[in-house]
Amino acid sequence: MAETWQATSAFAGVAAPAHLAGAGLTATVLDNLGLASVQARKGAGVALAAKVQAAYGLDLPQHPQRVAAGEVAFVGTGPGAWMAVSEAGPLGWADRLAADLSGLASVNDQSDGYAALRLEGPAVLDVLAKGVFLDLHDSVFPPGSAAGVVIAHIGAILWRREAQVFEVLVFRSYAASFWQWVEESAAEYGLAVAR
Amino acid sequence: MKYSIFSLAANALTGHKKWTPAWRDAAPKASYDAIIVGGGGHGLATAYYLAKEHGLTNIAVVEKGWIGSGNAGRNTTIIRSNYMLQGNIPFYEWSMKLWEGLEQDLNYNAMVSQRGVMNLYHTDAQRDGYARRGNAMRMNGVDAELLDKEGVRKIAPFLNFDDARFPIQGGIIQRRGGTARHDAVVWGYARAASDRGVDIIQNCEVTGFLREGGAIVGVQTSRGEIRAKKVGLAVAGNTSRLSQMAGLRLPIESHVLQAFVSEAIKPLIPGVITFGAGHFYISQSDKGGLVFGGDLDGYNSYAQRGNLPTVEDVAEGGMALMPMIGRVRLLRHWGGIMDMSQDGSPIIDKTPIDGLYLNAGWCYGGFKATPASGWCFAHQIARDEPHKVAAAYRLDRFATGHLIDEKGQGAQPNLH
Amino acid sequence: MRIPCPFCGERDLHEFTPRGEVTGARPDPSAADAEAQFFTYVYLRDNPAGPNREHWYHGSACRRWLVVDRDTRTHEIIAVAFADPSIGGAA
Amino acid sequence: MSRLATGGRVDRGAPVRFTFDGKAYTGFKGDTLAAALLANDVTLVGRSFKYHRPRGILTAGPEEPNALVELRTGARREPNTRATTIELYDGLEAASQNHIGSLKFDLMSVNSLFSPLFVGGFYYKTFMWPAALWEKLYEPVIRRAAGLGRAAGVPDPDTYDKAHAFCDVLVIGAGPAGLAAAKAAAKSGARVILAEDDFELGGRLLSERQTIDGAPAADWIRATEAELAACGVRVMLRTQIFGAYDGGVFGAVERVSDHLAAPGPHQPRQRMWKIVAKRTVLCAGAVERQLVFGGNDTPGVMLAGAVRTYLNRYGVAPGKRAAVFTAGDDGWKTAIDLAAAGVTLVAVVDPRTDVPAELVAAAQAAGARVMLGAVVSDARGGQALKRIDVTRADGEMTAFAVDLLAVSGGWNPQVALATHLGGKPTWSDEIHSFLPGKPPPGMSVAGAAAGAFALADCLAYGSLAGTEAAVGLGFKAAPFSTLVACPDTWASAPLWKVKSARTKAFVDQQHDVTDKDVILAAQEGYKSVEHLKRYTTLGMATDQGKTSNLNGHALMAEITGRSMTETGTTMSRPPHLPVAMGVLAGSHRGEHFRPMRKVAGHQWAADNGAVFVDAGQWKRPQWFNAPGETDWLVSVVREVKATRTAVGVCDVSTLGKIDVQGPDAAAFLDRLYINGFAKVAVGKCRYGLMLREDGLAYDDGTAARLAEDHFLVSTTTANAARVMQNMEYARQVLWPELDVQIVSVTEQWSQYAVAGPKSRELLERLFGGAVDVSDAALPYMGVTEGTFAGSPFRLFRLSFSGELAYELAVPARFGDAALKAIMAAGQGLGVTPYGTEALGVMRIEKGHVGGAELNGTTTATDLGLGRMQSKTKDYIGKVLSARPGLTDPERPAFVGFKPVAPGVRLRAGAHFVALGADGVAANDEGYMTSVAYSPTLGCWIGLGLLKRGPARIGERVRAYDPLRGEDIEVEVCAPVFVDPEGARLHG
Repeated sequence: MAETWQATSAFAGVAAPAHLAGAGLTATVLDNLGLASVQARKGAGVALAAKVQAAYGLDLPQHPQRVAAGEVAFVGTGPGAWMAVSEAGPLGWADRLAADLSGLASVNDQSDGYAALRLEGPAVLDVLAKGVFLDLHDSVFPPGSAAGVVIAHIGAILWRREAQVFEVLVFRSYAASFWQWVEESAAEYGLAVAR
Repeated sequence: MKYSIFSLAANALTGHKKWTPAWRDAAPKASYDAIIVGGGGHGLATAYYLAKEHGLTNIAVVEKGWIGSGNAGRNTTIIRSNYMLQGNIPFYEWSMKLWEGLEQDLNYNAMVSQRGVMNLYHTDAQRDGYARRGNAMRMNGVDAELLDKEGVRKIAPFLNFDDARFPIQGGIIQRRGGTARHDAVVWGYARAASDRGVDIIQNCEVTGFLREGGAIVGVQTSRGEIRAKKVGLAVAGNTSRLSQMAGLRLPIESHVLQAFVSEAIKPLIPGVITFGAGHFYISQSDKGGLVFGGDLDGYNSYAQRGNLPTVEDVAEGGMALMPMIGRVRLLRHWGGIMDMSQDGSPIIDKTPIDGLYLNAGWCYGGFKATPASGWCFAHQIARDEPHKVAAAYRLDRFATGHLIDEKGQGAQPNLH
Repeated sequence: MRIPCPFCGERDLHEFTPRGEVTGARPDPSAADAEAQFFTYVYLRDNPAGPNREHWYHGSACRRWLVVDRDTRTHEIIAVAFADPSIGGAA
Repeated sequence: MSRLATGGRVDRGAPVRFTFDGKAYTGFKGDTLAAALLANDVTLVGRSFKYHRPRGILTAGPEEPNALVELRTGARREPNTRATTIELYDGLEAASQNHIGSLKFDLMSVNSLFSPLFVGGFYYKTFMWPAALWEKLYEPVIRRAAGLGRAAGVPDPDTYDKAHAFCDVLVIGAGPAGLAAAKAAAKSGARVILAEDDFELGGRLLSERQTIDGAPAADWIRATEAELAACGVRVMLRTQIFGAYDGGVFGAVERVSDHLAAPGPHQPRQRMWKIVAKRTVLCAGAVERQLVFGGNDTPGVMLAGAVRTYLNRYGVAPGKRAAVFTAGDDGWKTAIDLAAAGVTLVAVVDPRTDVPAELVAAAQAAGARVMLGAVVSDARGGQALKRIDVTRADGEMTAFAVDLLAVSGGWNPQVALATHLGGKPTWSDEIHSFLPGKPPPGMSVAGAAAGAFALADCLAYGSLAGTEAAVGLGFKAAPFSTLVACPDTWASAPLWKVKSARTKAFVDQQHDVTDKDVILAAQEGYKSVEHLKRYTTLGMATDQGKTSNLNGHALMAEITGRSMTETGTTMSRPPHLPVAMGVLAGSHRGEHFRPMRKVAGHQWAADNGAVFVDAGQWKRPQWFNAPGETDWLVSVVREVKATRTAVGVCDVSTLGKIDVQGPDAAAFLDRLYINGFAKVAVGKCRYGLMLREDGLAYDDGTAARLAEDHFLVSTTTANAARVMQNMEYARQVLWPELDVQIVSVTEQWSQYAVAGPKSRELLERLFGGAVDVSDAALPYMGVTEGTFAGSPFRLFRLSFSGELAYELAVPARFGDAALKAIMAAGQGLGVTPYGTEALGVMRIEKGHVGGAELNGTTTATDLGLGRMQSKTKDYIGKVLSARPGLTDPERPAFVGFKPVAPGVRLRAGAHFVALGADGVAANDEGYMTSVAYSPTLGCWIGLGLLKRGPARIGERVRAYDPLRGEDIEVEVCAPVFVDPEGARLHG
């Protein structure tokens, strides 16, 4: 019987941890997010919302928003479409959703499909402004907001957790190119990297 | 008055007071044998060849603005015949032949400059595609050479051979290709047509068609009714607006293609170069400006301007291909309205409506086609039969499936 | 150009993929004149200089196909709706 | 030295060293290059485009037509840079351009001897005979003579950046109107961006000796700057708004480092901004008109407003003995300022007779001779102004010795940004210039840009426009107090050309377009302003006619007897001022032109000798160099042989994977593929082909049924995104009634093909019995799912190679580990990694269609897949695929080819010609789409499309390739070269 396979980070060999005092931007690699796409079945929207409320204790967002309860969050990515995020990790996350939402939604594990980063710090808005063609002003994109965007020709899902804390997902294969953009854009403010 | 170094010198002595108008600014007569709608290169060339090749001189060209105000005056001036499909090659090669003798024929210097047109390839698949194309050209007696990387480097050592995202593997070049001064082509045809008796009527917009028993017998214009036995449309970009007045729906969409020119600088780029891994092609005008362009904006438009995403895409292509232009400044960018057909190829045909003839669907290949387009449209109008090199440009080919699709993109005009 | 996506809100042109004029419903393939109908549906266009009804794909965000009413002379966006009539609720 | 003892805004405590044409000079911080040159008495700075006439400095701003220099050296050389906007920095190097020999003795100035020949459009009339000489002689000479500066010719060493900004109100221009507008809007609560091209706020105020509320304007600028900061206005200096685009999008360039010798660490040279504004207030000011008289291009002739700028902003006197030639009140200000600066004021010349008495008095008090109803007919001196000839209405001529002539023909509002979206400017008989007309939605225009030149009006209308913009967005207007500005008068008379001129009078100085050229254009019928522009090149220079268009158009109107409204003006286009190509591209150049996509197994492949190839944005192993291998073909042959005889492993993760779920999933796929999927059993896969609605094939792949309501569709790498888009179209637009959901899972899974007679053995070793991979448990085209080594997996029994083969998919985080495990399990079995080349060879050996055959112009029948087309169901493309043109039996169809002489190489792109027929188009019977050297057959083989191909098996034709000088006899054969009966797949 073979031993368990070792998981490899999407940012392996790319984002080496580097501590920098007073960095304008701190990037944290999120290797252990459970991600699953959830798409409502025809006409099942209401029942699905009720089921999500019951199973996860949160109001399923009908807009591009991130609604969280404990370790679980649902991010609205389109009408009747969400990215369900679990900070408990990918293991069994999509299966649990599929079971809970059976008949109400189509579920797919995407934990490996995306590379995830948390970007935070005093310069986070200046750095994001270099790539995101979106008004991130507090009055327009307050914490809890989410959006599908294009950053440096790379599609991304972006949400704001706190005033200076954002999280972003890009397709896994783009991790190196996306990281190159982060480094380049943050250089003038100073970049710290965490895992 | 004939143009030559001698007449120029003679006039210099008399302070250039003797030069006469290049063309007569005619007022509309009540009727003509044929009316060409559209005073662009194609329309004026059609009138010129109707007069010269078919002896029809009771001809009018009606133009809603000033001649050359459409795509003839806002393109990137490239001439070439490096096509792949049999429906196209003989036509564009005939056009190239006409370009090669045009200035002497028109007695007007259109600055036809055969400095070569080179298309780069970056993958084996692109190379094979160009090999197929080049062989098709050669089998039609058209010049084409396949170049390897070093061959390209010899011609354009300044291209990015060092850190390219999509390295240059080689290219295909048509050395007889090049550029011509677009406005001069319009003025040259206008002058030559006018000399043969053609009425060139500017500021005369067609507002409708005169019908008799279903047939079209003339046009209504902002300057009154003008009758004609035959009416030919050569209004690429606005074809649908006109055809709609005749109750005709066409396999055409109007799209904006942007063009760009830099400040004038000393000679930097030899011929025409086309990037194979991005949307960018470039040449340098005799005045010194880098003239370049890229892809369509992608949305339907009748506004002669585009938006930033395409501007940035073109700039990225340019910088990726030739990083030496980083400090060269863009002087001006504008848009032209392309008659995008459903298979990317043009239409030269009579329409189902008696008396109405159509020259349309030039996509962004119209300028290079100007002489042959005029030649073949004149033939179609005068003889009521297609000219052999334009035989494939039938309007019914979309219904029958005899498509001429160089790019293989199918029925989505903005992908051609 | 800025297009107000009914789900994402106003977004820049580069996020969208235009497909061109809406040419009506896909014809009935079993109709006697199906080929003629499909020819019209696939190839012919009004191509108006003025308000035009078009299909746009918001591929880099919500992945929804939109019906956009847009003036082809001014590029003014007149109205935007989801192409899928069964989508309700959201924005 | 012409530096005044006092005055100006330059920092006299901070000297700055620079060189011009190699000679060292010193200026001050706050100088422009032009100011510093004038301070050093350098007045000859360039040569004109056509006649190579000596040229000086005409203006003090970005509209400068003459003082263009090559700034910096080497890779950073910037041609055609306006000395009037270059901020002086220590070590700056500039050189004059467009001359052969020195600037003073330019050999090309012989051109002016031929100027009688070189009239507008002369080249259209000659150089036609003999035709061959054009490229060989005429054109090269013309090209060398044309152009201005020299580009660096090597890659730009600097970096560029991009950023986005959003605001309620964008104010363009920080002169009095712009400052007032920004303040009013911000105080009303709007988010405001104030963009200014200059390196200081204030606009014209910096050039004038004006007062606001009784104090110097500079005080008000400082106070306002503080107020703007206090209410959070984003002030962007050195930022040019270059274009207005649809939807309130503006393009801007911030010159981050152009005022430095080189950019600092992590700093770009320039940054492009895309600014989205709900409202815009355009306060771009106005540009002064030059006057058209003889020798008006002589160095020493300068716009009157520019003279004031050099005096008041830079503390520089551009001359010692000056005269003023003005057609409006504003020019008189220059006379007064010159005198105040201690410059000898010789004369003030004004064609008008009714000039405000106080102006006349002031000039006379300054010791000037005032000549009303008179004009300067000629300025003389060649390389430096020495004399002006003044002609009175009665014809009497008086000469004055001067070294500076300040000229003013009135001011033109800068309306360009208001017209970029097609709004036509409208003519004003009051200011003899064009006004904005109908600006783009959401834009208002204030101050001089709107024709309100008086300072008081700029302040008042600026505040008003700023308030209105905010109120229009629902903010509550904040009260603003009316400011008291010093009075100024603006009356002017139109003077398009001085008729008594004896020498060349220039309309467009940079392009050497004279009044006579305009007359000639009209005479030859080029009467439209667009024809005028294109025939004479009026307004086509780097200044886009900012100081010349109006004079030229007005002259044409005069000549043709049309009104200015009838005559119109040429369309102004973005960019408002020239913009470096580099900044428009930002960082997307070189290897960062486009992002790169890497599979999870990328590093392993790199470590094992992979040579990568670009597949769209993906990097894929093309082949693996075994130790000692140098010839790619050797590597590929080894990989193919190993796979056909033992077992090979190929990373196929890049193929598109689309998950299709829902009760109608099967019905949905039935409408997408030409063949049926409803009857595919759970746990089975089926190959399918998709057509476009026009009936032509565009993608193929397999669909695996994982459950009744769950399929996994695979697409080609190239078409993955497009298929996804089309499937969404089908789902949302064509058949919204279907209950089906789709999502891309391409990136979730790493997938490896394990192919070859020993593939099953390898997998048995890998799984160690944990998974049954026997033919019974997992037959050909079967699929199974499970968990192994702590990872979920999907195992498919698919074969592209034609061998017994599997595809193992695992979540991407385990991709690297799984690949290593597969290779480890294969030890001793001769396991060999193979790349896209070997993959391609084997697909050609098996006669599978690939991208070269699925080229968008082939039908299912052309590809030999006609049998798959279902008769019983509808699918996309079914109806139109029946069109005669697509069912013509003469169409080239898919077959294989073998060279008759063994060992001969085949090439894709060769065309087929019957034996003995000429290699001409008429005999063209199709073309070779794909070729490969087949290690299995030991010869080159090919696939292609040949007229009636399938009916010609066994026939011989020529693969004709004139491009590469080859003409090879080939035998037409079935496209499947290896194991036609497919025995190897099973077993």
